[in-house]
Amino acid sequence: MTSTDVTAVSKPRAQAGWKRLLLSEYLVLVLTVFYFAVMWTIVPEIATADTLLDILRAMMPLLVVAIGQTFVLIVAGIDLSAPSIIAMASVVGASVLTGDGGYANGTGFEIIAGILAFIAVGAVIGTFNGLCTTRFNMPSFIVTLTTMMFFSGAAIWYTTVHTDASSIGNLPRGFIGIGQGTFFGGLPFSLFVVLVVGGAAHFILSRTVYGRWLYAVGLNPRAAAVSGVPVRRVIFWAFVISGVCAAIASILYTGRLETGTPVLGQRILLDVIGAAVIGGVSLFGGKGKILWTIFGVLFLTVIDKSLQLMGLPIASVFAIKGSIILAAAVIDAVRHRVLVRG
Amino acid sequence: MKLSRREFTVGALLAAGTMGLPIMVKAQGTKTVALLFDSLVSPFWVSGIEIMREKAKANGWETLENISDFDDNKQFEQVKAMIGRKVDGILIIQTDSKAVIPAIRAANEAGIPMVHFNRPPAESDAYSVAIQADNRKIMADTVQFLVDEAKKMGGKYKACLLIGDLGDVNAIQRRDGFFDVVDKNADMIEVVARVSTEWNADKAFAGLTNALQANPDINFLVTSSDFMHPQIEQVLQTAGKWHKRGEEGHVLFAGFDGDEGAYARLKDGYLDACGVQNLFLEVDMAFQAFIDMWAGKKPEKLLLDPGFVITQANLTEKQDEMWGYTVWKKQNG
Amino acid sequence: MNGYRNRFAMLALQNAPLLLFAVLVIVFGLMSDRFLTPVNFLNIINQSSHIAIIAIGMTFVLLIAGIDLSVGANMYLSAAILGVFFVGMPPLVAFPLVAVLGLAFGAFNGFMITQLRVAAFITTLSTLFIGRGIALYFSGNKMVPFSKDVLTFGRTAYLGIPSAIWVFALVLIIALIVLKMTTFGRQVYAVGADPDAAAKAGINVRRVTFAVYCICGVCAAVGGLVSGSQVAVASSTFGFQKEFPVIAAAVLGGTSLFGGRGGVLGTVFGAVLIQTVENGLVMTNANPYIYPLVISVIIFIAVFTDSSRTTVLERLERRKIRVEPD
Amino acid sequence: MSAAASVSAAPAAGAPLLEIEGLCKSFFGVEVLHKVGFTVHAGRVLGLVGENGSGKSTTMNIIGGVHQMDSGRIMFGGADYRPKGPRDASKQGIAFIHQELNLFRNLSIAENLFITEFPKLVPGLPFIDRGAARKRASELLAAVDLDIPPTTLVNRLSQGERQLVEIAKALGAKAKIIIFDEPTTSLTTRETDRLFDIINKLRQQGIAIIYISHILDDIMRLCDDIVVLRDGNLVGKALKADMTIERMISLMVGRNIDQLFPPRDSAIAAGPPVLEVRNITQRGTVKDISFSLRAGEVLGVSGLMGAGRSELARILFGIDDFGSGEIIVNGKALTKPTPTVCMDNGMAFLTEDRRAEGLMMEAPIDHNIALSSLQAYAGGFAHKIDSTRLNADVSKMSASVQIGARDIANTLVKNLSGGNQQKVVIGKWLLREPTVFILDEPTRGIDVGAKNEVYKIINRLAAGGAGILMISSEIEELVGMSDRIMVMAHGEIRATFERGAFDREELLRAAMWDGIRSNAK
Repeated sequence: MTSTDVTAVSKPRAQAGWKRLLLSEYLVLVLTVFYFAVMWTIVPEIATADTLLDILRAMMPLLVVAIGQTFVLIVAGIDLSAPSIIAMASVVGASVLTGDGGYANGTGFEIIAGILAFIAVGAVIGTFNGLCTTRFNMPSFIVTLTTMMFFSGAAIWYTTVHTDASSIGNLPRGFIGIGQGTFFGGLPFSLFVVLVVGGAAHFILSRTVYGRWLYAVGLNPRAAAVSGVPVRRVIFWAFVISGVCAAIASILYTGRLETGTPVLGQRILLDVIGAAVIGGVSLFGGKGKILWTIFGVLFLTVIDKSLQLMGLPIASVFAIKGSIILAAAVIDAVRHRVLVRG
Repeated sequence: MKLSRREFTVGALLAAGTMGLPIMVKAQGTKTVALLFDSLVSPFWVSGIEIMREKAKANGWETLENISDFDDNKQFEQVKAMIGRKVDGILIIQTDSKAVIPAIRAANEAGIPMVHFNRPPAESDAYSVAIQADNRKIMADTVQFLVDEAKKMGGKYKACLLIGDLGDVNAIQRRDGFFDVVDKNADMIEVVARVSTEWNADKAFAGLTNALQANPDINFLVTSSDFMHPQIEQVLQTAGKWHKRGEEGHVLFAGFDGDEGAYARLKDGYLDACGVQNLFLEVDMAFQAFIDMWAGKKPEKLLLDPGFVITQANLTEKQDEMWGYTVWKKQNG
Repeated sequence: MNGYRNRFAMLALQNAPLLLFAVLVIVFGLMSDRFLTPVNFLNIINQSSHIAIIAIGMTFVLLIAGIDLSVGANMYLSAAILGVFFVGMPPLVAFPLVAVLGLAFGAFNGFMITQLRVAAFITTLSTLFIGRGIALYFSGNKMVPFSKDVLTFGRTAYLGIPSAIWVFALVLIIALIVLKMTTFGRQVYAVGADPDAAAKAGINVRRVTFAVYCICGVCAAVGGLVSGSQVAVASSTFGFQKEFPVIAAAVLGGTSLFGGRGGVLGTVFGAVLIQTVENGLVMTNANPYIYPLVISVIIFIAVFTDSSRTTVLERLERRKIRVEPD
Repeated sequence: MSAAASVSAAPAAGAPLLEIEGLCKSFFGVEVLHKVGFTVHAGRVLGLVGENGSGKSTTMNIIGGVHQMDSGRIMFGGADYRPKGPRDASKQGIAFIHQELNLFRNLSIAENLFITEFPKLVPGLPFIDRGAARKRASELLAAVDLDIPPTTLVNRLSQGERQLVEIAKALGAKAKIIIFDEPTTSLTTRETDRLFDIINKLRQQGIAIIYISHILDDIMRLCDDIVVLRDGNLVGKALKADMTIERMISLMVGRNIDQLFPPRDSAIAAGPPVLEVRNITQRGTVKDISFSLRAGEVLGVSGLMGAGRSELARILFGIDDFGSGEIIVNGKALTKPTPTVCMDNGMAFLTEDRRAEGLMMEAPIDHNIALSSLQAYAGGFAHKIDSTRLNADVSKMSASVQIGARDIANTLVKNLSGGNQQKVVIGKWLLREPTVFILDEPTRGIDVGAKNEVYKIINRLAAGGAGILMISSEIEELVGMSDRIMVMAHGEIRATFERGAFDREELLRAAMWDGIRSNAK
């Protein structure tokens, strides 16, 4: 970079409406709506109240994981271990909850104990990831890659220790309600959980000291350190938050499926990171908002749901999904160039 | 803002690709059945979905498809999407027997009949019909045949089992069927290798190669699925152990499923036995269950396909029931 | 005395990955008498060749701080096309054609990244889906069998060395020459260290970027060929999630995800290390449930020692202002 | 010839090598160059001066092919010259040595020299002839008097050595014109002398030099012709003989700066020192450092590059460890200092490299200013920020340090000039109201006007009762601003001078104490 001799460059003013749209942070939302409208003509069922509610329900757990991931991405890290946290928490939590000889079965506290077990798994794995990246200066990509491999294997191993079957069922009704229950006549209870998590995450990122520190560490860790930001602590907690978010998502998934299974969430990793990045969160740190992540997750969920409704062969599903993501990315890239050109 | 011509062209192409999705037209007055598979990794599933498509067409039904890629949650989403499309019946191959229960409940609530193909769900209060091959028994019978062969020849045997995905019930039932028999004959057969394949050809290849490296004297080989035959053949060939029955150094070899590759290897004398799932029967049973449920009947929750063991001895007599033979016949004129 | 101990520690640290490798070999060797044999050694290399070949391509991409998630899809697409369309062709004709297809796949990634400026992560994430979708379409979800010639190639040994290793060696030598001996190779390092500076220095950054994705594409296709000719068929999960072991091999070998640091020899070492562990576990008839646990622990230890080494070395090699007597 | 030519007072020998006429350039609709024109001659050094934002870099970027001109005309060697890119410019014989050096630290010297065109083993084939590369690299290094094996990684070179490698690279490309953009900002005095020797040698070889610098002394020392820019306009063009530093300054700022160094009326406070350092020693960097700093005092630290000044500052602020000694801040001994502990005790630290350690370039101004003070504006369980109070104070601070940007919440720091960026860093620290402020090269790479404003801020701060430790490589600056100057060399304090006893030569002599050994590797 040469030192620019331009003193102040403010955002270029957009003249045309479509241009303003292209440049706004709501672009992904607009693309989603546009896509939805197109799909409406192909599968009218997508616009029924049931399907819409379904989309909402399907979004929820993915969104919680993506919110956790957003924290890690902002500090320029990556958490590949989220799926294995979901799986591990699912079987450990279920082994505490289950009526088939669960550790807390019959104590009367099984639901509380179970939920604590879920969260504990997420917190422990997140802590491990955080410690390794901050104390031993290991790249987060590889740390979380190894924790992903380890706990994916460990989840299956744990299940075999606990039961002869491939999963742990017979979970208490009260727990299942978390994943399946509704409130206000039809809104999923998971929405409530997500509102709390998302609200808290948004608050942390935009209104608290820790939030500002996250961005500072992501933008320039050395400058942050000199400015008195406890860089290691900030990164450490980002991983813990990501771990706990994955564990909360695991509660929702496990509750929905009424089963603790060791293969839960194994395929969602690229969806999670993809959603955040499509929303606009940068893989290189310092850039991201909860709202953007929500848009990204919504975008991917709507695509998935529409493809499911169409019931096409898997080859077309893959090709279409990939093309749509690529098209969205191209539009985003063009937008960035417009921003630079002014 | 200027779009270069290149950007425009690419953008336009991508947009055209997105818009050009096949327009779905829902036929009036016919039945629509959803086929929800968790994967199409082995010929068993591929042939299964093809047979279903054909038979559904013959019945005048429409089909919709979804593949969940082993993701229980995604499959749940797919069931809900199918309910959203108001299909008349849902045929499902779930990954996990317990995690599918909410999906059954959802189908019950919507009044849509659900049939589980090849894998039954766990016990629950929800109602659905499952068609299943008797995995454990078929595998036990198959291995029993192999053991009997071994006894005839005498001597000690070193066995290797290729296990499927440890998260899959079928894999576990087949493994258990194997050990039901082998454990009873522990004096004669020593299991020296259990290769974890995760239903992955490439892992199977590497795992078996390593196992043969560690135990070059393996002479008793059972695979949990026939789709791994090509890898097994490749490994045994490389190790110089691929011989027909009756030839010096033949490895006792049994498979499971009954696909076209298994038929070919039986015919050529490399494979000793194969536990066959009767795919035609299973599809018929499944579709009959739909028809019954539409008619207001309530079939049994679990309908078993007894399957059978096909061996060198009964090959010509039984081959017409083996689905792999039909596929093989089609492929080889 | 102190200095001597320091020097010893330095030596140990600098060769930490090798030490780890040695320890593993000794442990497995003690546990199974078939592990430490020349045949098994060849076997390990043979089995790691396809991962190593793809990881060599990935190393080029990582060196410029890029990433390619689509290698697994590329592998599958190449293998599917080989099995479906190039049935009657002799391998000598079919293989180069497949490599060219891999190149085209990589070129598409490169085009999106350099010309349309889409982030590499997103580009290759979407081509992962698209590539797999196209391959599934060609294969009709079925297992794609390969021709007799391909299978024969896959199990033949030339001069006692399996064909896969020959291909692997060829790819490695070419990669080494390109990286170390050509202007392009040195420019890859320059672009990885600082793309802005590279542009100012007059390096055509876009062309270098485009080229590394092409190289990665070719390597993925060749890796697909090698693996395909060994395992005899391409099922619909062929190459699925291969991007992870491939990247792990490169990173284990000391290539940085942030560009500019690393090389193909290290990558090959990483790939062989992973395969050694898998092989050793089978040789010792370990419980299959613990495979992923052991492998991940060993990768972890390797990266852990590497990171501590870097930290310590940086401290020791910090520029001195004063020269103090010992 | 255009109107600008009438200002010319430079009769040059022979035909000009490079003729620039009516050069115009706008960014985002803002005109940054307006009809600039001058000539460059072979075998002469042209000095280009002007404040940041005056258009120097843009002019050079156009010549170097980084930017394209909007209108105007450049003749190079008698032909029309319109480079398509940096590569094209360098092919045609114009080398541009950027302020932030363009070397790849992970490659060797030889590789850096030939990164675009290695000597080939066989012509037409892409294989590098390493032997030939090494040999030619050695020759080029010899031409710039650098006696280091060409296989050395650039990582291991000092800043001055890297500069020489850049020049060698220009020579290797057979450059007819070499442009230097602020080449001496990170060089030691000795390295600067060496650079000037080399430049003189190049001049004798008939190479034309364009030399951009804020250090007007250097311009006077080195250049034959001088061109002054202001706000994108050419405001002065003269032979060195016809120019003085004072005239340059007044041309640059458009007004007379009577005093670059504003006078300070406040006095050093009596009472205990705000910072006391006792026998700080760290193996390999500093030895036995002791001094004290009083409220209201400006203590200058002089020395060559690599004398251990920045290292000392980093130790004092808790960034690097130290072996033994004591740091006492406001009467309190800091046993295990970290930046947070130091900040809590009233310290602040402006680092020498603002890009790497001072700023979040991609963040807006207000976020940068607030970064160090967030906790003071937060409370409660979640540490929620009181944004009303914070924004008010940040705006006030931004106005008080005179950052020239209208919208501090939406202007990214990377879009600011160097001077404004430095003010953002200063503002960040002032918001904490520090009692001990360590400034490491506070005016590096910023223009005269901004320097003057920084000095005023320093004076204001001292008047407010803060103790200031100012590290600088510009002796003039130290002499102009300090109450006391410590000279460091070889990781030790060699001498301390009181105001009134400042003597440029003495200061240099103390700094140069076995400087030869400390710089030789």
